[in-house]
Amino acid sequence: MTELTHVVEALLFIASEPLTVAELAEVAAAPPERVERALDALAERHAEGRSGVVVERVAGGYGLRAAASTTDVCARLVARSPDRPLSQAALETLAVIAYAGPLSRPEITRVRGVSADGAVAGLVDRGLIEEAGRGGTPGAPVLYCTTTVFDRVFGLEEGLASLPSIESLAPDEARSDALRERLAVVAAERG
Amino acid sequence: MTELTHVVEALLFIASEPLTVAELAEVAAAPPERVERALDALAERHAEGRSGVVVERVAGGYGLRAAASTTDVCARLVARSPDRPLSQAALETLAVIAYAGPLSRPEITRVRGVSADGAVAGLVDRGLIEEAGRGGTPGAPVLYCTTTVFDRVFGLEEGLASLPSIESLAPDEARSDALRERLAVVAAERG
Amino acid sequence: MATPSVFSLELDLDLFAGPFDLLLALVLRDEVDLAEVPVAEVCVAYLERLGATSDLDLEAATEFLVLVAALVEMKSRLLIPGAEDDEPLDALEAADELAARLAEYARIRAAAAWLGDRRHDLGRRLFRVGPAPLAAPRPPDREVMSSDPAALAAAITRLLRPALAVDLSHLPRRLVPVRDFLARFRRLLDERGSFTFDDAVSGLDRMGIAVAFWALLDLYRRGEVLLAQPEAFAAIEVAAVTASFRREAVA
Repeated sequence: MTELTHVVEALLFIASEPLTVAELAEVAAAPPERVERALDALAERHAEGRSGVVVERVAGGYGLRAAASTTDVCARLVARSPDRPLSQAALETLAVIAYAGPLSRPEITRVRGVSADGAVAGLVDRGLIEEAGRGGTPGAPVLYCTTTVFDRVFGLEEGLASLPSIESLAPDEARSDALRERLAVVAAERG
Repeated sequence: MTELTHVVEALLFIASEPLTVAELAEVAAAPPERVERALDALAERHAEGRSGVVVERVAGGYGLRAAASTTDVCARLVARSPDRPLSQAALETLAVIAYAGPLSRPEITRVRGVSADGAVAGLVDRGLIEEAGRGGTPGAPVLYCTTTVFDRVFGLEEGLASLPSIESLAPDEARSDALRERLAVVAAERG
Repeated sequence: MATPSVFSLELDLDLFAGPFDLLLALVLRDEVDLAEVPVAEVCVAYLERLGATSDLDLEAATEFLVLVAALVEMKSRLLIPGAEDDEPLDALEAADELAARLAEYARIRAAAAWLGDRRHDLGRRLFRVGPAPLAAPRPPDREVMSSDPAALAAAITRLLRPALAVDLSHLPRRLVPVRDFLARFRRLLDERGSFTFDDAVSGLDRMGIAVAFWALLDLYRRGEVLLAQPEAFAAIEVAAVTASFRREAVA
């Protein structure tokens, strides 16, 4: 294992999004060919049957994921203790995704004003939100949407269509205008 | 590497927070002793100098983090949150919340003598503190407590229990008692 | 360089040389007489340090203001024994509370220092806060606890609420410009040649009188008035300096 292999491993581990060879090369300040060799060595080390975490090549680049052999146990982790109440940060993040999703983490952060990374991770842990493909913006960030578990937890018989309408929530005209404006900004950024 | 070691590795990888031996044992449906052996094997595999990702004991559980040798490069990846040093005000606010939390902003202000609002907002932004419900005092102010991120940033193996005792930090307790007596005498004289 | 903390402010006064927090401790232990502490010099020393820094940390600056204000208040109580007080303070209680709060704050500062050192010693520890880069396996079907969708509604309306403006209503705005009094006194002098200060400020509140007195001192500094007070607490007589005398003074 070269030093660069360790660096690439750490980068893939730290990132919440898959990384391209070009991104890895830029951040690690190394030639792309060396990064590719490091990825090969890493894929060797993190292969199915040899490790609990494997390197996977996806459209957006390279990322780490849990090995196939651990799927059932990982699912149990997600299913564990759903009874802890949701924090305010989690509830707000969930509301933004439910009303305006699918959204990427940077978009959620823009709406909330503070980083949503921790809240998103916690909601994924609980199975309330999940990946919904990738956005069209540069870097193709992962988009998140609510899950069927979410529908069941909140008793939404018709799914998101059963959410209380925003207008009924904010009878104050200024407020519902503000929401539309804010969501329009988000939508424009995405579009 | 046993199958259980792979499972534990995958669990630590996908979880967004450190996991305790008890949690790992429950989810993996394995006896705690075997989980501990798996953690040992994993720590061996993911040790500084041997891997880009290392096992750390933190917040009463176990988690994975980037190896020390890779932090400079990894910091470039997460450059949007540069490692600005914490200001004195931020450190003091953090100390108040860590030792006496959950606390509301007015309570923190009372201890420090100056407004804590700016410091609190900055610490929430950095993910070092979070909201922890509301207090029972009039106005039901939002209470703040430290997060697992706090435990990890400050390397607290057992979470807040790993903080040095407040008594050990103030060796001049006797002096402050003497000070109090002296002040009382002066006050009595001035009447 | 960040805004200096008042506690680490190094002072070099006739009375005392050392850090501000030591001075504070000595004052509280009665080892230094507060009446002798030149608070103005402490302020100047702090302002000089502030002038040498690039960015202003409002919180550190506020800390300084609060401490100096407390010092001034203590000193004024000392200098004017028995002066009438809006809220008479039980001196014993006040001393006790001050000592308790200083001790509590000292412990917090020690804890903050420990955290700062710890972070420095550990170096930067990086871990993932967001979700894993590739989807975790889907959860199996399971029983779930039910939640109220109204909580989601409340959460999104919270996000729509404009940020709270900082409430300053508890800080009374009492702007009494010095220049108003300068103009008023000059007019009086033009009309009458002299007046007594007490007459000129009768009916004003404390703040007004203080600013008026400042204006008076300013006129004196500029050489525009002569001041006379036969004895302590007697009326202050203000007289215009004649034009010819003023020209001489300026020349």
